[in-house]
Amino acid sequence: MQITLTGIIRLVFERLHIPANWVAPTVMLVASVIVLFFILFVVLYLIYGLRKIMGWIQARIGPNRVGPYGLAQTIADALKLLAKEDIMPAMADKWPFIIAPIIVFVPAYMVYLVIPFGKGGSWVAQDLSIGVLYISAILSIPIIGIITAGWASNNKWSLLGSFRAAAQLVSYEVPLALAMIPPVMLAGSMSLQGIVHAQQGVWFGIFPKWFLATQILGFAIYMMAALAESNLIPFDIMEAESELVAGFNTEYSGMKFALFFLAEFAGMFTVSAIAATLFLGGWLPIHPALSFIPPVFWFLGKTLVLIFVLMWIRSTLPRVRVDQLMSFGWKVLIPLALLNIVWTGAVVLFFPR
Amino acid sequence: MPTITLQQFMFGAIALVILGSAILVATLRNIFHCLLFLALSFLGVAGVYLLLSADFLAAVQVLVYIGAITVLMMFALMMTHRVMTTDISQSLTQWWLAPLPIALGIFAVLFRVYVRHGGQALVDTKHHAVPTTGIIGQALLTRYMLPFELASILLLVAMVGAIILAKEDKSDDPA
Amino acid sequence: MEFLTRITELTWLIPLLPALAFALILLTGRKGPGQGAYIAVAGIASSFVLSLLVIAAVLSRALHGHEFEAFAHSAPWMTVGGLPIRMGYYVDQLTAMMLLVVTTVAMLVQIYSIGYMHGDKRYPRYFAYISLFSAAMLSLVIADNLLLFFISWELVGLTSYLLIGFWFEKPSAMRAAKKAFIVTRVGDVGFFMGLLLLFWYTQSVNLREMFAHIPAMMSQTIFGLPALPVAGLLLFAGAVGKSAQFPLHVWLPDAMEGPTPVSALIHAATMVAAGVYLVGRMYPIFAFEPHSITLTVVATIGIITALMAATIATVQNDIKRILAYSTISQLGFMMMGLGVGGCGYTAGLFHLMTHAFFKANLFLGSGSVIHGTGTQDIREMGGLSKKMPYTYWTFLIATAALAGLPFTSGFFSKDEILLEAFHANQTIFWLGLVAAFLTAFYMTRLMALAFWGEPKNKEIHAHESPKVMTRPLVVLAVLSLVAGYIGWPTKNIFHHLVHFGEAEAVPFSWTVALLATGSAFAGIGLGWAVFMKRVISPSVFREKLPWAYNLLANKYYFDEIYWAILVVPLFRITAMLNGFDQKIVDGMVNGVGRVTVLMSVVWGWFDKWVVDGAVLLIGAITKLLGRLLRFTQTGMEQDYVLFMFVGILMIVGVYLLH
Amino acid sequence: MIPLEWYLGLSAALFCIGIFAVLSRRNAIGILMGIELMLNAANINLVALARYMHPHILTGQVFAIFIMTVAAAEAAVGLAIVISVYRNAEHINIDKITTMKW
Repeated sequence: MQITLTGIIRLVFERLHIPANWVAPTVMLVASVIVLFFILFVVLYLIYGLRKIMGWIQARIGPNRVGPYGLAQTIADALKLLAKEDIMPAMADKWPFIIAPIIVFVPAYMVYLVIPFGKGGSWVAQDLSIGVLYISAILSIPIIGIITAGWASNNKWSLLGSFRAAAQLVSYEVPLALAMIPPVMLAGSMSLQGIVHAQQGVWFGIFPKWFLATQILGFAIYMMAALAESNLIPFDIMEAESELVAGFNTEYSGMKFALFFLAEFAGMFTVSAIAATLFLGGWLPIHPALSFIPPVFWFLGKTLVLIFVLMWIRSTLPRVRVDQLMSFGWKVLIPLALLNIVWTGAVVLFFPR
Repeated sequence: MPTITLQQFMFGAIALVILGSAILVATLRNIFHCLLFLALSFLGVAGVYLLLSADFLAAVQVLVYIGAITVLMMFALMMTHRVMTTDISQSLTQWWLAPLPIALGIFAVLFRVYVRHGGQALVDTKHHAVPTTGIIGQALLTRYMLPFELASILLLVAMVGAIILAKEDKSDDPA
Repeated sequence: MEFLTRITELTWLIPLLPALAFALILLTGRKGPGQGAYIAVAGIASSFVLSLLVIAAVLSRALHGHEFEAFAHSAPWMTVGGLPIRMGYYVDQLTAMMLLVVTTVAMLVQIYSIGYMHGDKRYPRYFAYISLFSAAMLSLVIADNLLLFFISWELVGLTSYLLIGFWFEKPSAMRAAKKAFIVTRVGDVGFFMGLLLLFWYTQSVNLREMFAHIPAMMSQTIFGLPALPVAGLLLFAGAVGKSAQFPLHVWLPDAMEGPTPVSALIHAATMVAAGVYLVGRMYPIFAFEPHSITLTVVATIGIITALMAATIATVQNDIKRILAYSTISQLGFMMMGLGVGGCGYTAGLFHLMTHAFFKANLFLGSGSVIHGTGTQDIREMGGLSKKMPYTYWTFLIATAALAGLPFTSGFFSKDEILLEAFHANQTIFWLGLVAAFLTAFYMTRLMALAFWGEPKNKEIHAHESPKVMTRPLVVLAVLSLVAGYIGWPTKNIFHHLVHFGEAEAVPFSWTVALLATGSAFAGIGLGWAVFMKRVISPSVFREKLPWAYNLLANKYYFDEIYWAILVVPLFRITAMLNGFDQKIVDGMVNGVGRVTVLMSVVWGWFDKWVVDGAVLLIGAITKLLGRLLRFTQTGMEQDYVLFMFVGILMIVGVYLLH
Repeated sequence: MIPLEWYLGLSAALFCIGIFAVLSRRNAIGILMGIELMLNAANINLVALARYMHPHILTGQVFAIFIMTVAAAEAAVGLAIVISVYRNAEHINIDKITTMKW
């Protein structure tokens, strides 16, 4: 019998004579806390990784002072942020200003609830049957937070940034969701675990049956939309330091700024993890012969490769203009995504599983 | 003493959130705050759907109402108010109290009808939640095919209409 | 053969083509080919070709000894009092002859007009009118019923009016047009009454059905008079008006105010012959018995007209007026021929045909002369024979034909008329002889003054007309010469074709022929003597018999008499009626008006205080209510929604309380 | 166990708050917000009744989806109208939009 979180909590509750129907919520709560700490850890080292990778790409060393190889650098930065004065702009709309970072961060964190880190129920906090839909729904919430932040700051750079953010995020949410549909169609399930299971097996003993095989176009669309959704550099026009003085988070400092930062890197990890799940077989090994490596390592490995790709793109490409961004989204990505759905429909129709 | 189950407790909490934020939506002066509370209210409604084990609908509720409609409203709000004015207090109508008895009266009527006719036997005995996505999909593409297609046409027409309405007339001639 | 029979089924196209040309010219105006002239010529030329084919069909039927049935076809037209009336065409030998005459002359005249009307400011309109005339005239010719005949007849009259007044800037042209229209209308009233009478008795307007009813009509009377002669005379009144017979001839000389080709086509060759054609077409109505009263009247009117016009023509100086009186005179001859009965029918219609050719020739020639000299007064002309050779020779031939010189077409036809008259009525014969003599005389006078001798007015530099005008003259001159040979006395083809009843041709009579030729030569001789050799001074007549000269020069004072006995009394009656109207009728009206005003004052008071009071009260109440209800119309959407919910609440509340 | 009346009562209350918002707001966007609240109330009713009466057919949920579709279309067109009005009148206070008023 496997030792699972649910089992442990049920055991504890039985000892403490707490009604059994409180178990499930508590499990969710504990899982959430675990996920939260996981995110904090991941983000800390993603930031470090980003700085290192950018350093290498730009032919410099990167952080190397705090701790061995600068590994503690981000922790130091975080501490610094927490210690900083929390400035409230003079004419700001107080409560929206405060809750905006929370609205942005909470959904980014909620997405982790459905991501399968490994095989079986214990490696996913809550394997929802509507997983993919849940992801798209949750990912649409941060926009409100960003707009609120820009609005409440009472600063024209912030407002412009939030305008751009609203336009960009709403626009790229559509191709993102459309690109997530073909794996659902192929797997016949919206559950992420179901989608991973559907990608088991190999063709001709070599090629993994990942959805990438038929979904190269979908994967490309997803990755581009994901770049925009997590506002990485070619599409980071809503922050655009050189134009808008950091956009919607111009007026933010201290802990609130840290939350935005956290959400951004959490988002980067999220979109990569989803891409790995939907297109690259999630925690499945690249070949059954390699299944001695635990699934969680496969998953994290694939995710990290994708994150590296994102960072690579981020540090090489220049920023695009607003109108280019919008027209690319509406006139290229969405039609292509629709075409991809039609193509996938044909695949499902003529090659049923 | 009637025991309150966890579900009932959650329903109470969610209802409180929905109604409280809805009342704030109706009465707050700052329209931007109204919008935030509207989003909260929508989120509450999604919670109600979850309680009713309509998980698909809950996700759609979040996606459509929060992700689309609220954002759209914020967008419109920003475009229809002078930038750099967080003070966008909105007065209510001249006789803003006049609708109050009307609303209360309609509530009374509805409540009376529901309480009388919402049968005692209609208690949720099917504790087992049914996965809804497949059933809804089946219904949409078989029995409700025509409304489904009509809805898609409606959306298309609404989209085209919204673009035309909101488009700025660049040329001098009115045509 | 089969083809020709088939062709007759297209007879209805003959009047339709010029009508189409008319419409096309109206639509295209000056932008049309040749400013519309080519359209008109094309229309009439295609009618001409079609007519030739139809005529060939008729001739081939008639000459091959078949029992000839006229080509006829009709379609439902309308219903009058339960009687269906059909419209269609009816083509027999008489129709064929008229088709030949009308289309030939009309085509030649239209070609001639291209030159004559050149530079006119209403050039397209002229061709439109003349196309309309051709259409109307052709439909008159082929009509198979009297109603269509009458309609075409009136249409012809209308185009005549339009063309006489074509240069309406000239007051004289305007007056002439009105005069022509009104005078012919007098006859048309008779025609129409005759038509109604025949329709009443025969219950049909179709010609053949009418004729079939004649025996039944013989016994009928109307107002104590026998119905058939009355109907015949009424129809003849129409013919008198249209063919300018005594006493309704006064319009024709004035009609010369129109363009000369119009005079040639309408007022010499075709339209005025329509009266003769009417009599010929309706001949069964006239000749219901061998010497009917109707025929006597026709003959009498004919000879009176012939003589009267011929005498007037001898003293006229306007070239076109001379020809106009000559036309009246010749029309009188035709009527006379028709009136003497028997083979006079054939003779009169034969003369119609030959006369159409040479009179059209004469008029076109006179047009050419006017075109070349710029004047219409023969006293200012002279010596034109050298300057206008084509015009001169063709004119000479036509004059010979008109005078009835042997072996010209006029000789054959006139001789035949005189021959019939000789056998029927000696008085008419001798009077006709006098008319023939006068005809030769005044034509010689015309030739002498206009073409022979020396130019009298040195300022006129005459020149020959363009070819487009002289070519038709040549064609008509040839026709004037040869057309008579189909009536060669001993083997009369024309008589074989056009005859009434079983009348046998009267054998050729040397007496009559010699007398006729003699009178013609006598007239020429006298004219030669007076106007060329001056053996007798031209003015001796004027000096010795001034009253007679004045009588003739003033056309027997017809216009003055009509003025005095018709127009002036009419004015008087009008003035009287006006006075009656002013004094008595207006007085009555005014009296009634005063009473009305008085009553309306009373009613006005009632209206103002009682009726208006009630209305205003209702209005005030409505206004008050409206003012109250206006508070609900705030124009604010939300208020309306509020009211809506209040209403819902009330309805549901009522429902719940029950 | 949650009785059906609770849902219906919640729905009725939400609906009436929506009516109040529609009737008392002057801002056009505020009115649209009220309408959305009313639509949500109707949706709660539909879903609850579907759950309690025919838990396997889900017609109520299908209808709720149609209502959401209509709501999305309505919001798009409504906000486009609001923007268009703002462009012409410089405000969206519906009490003052009186061009069409006699």
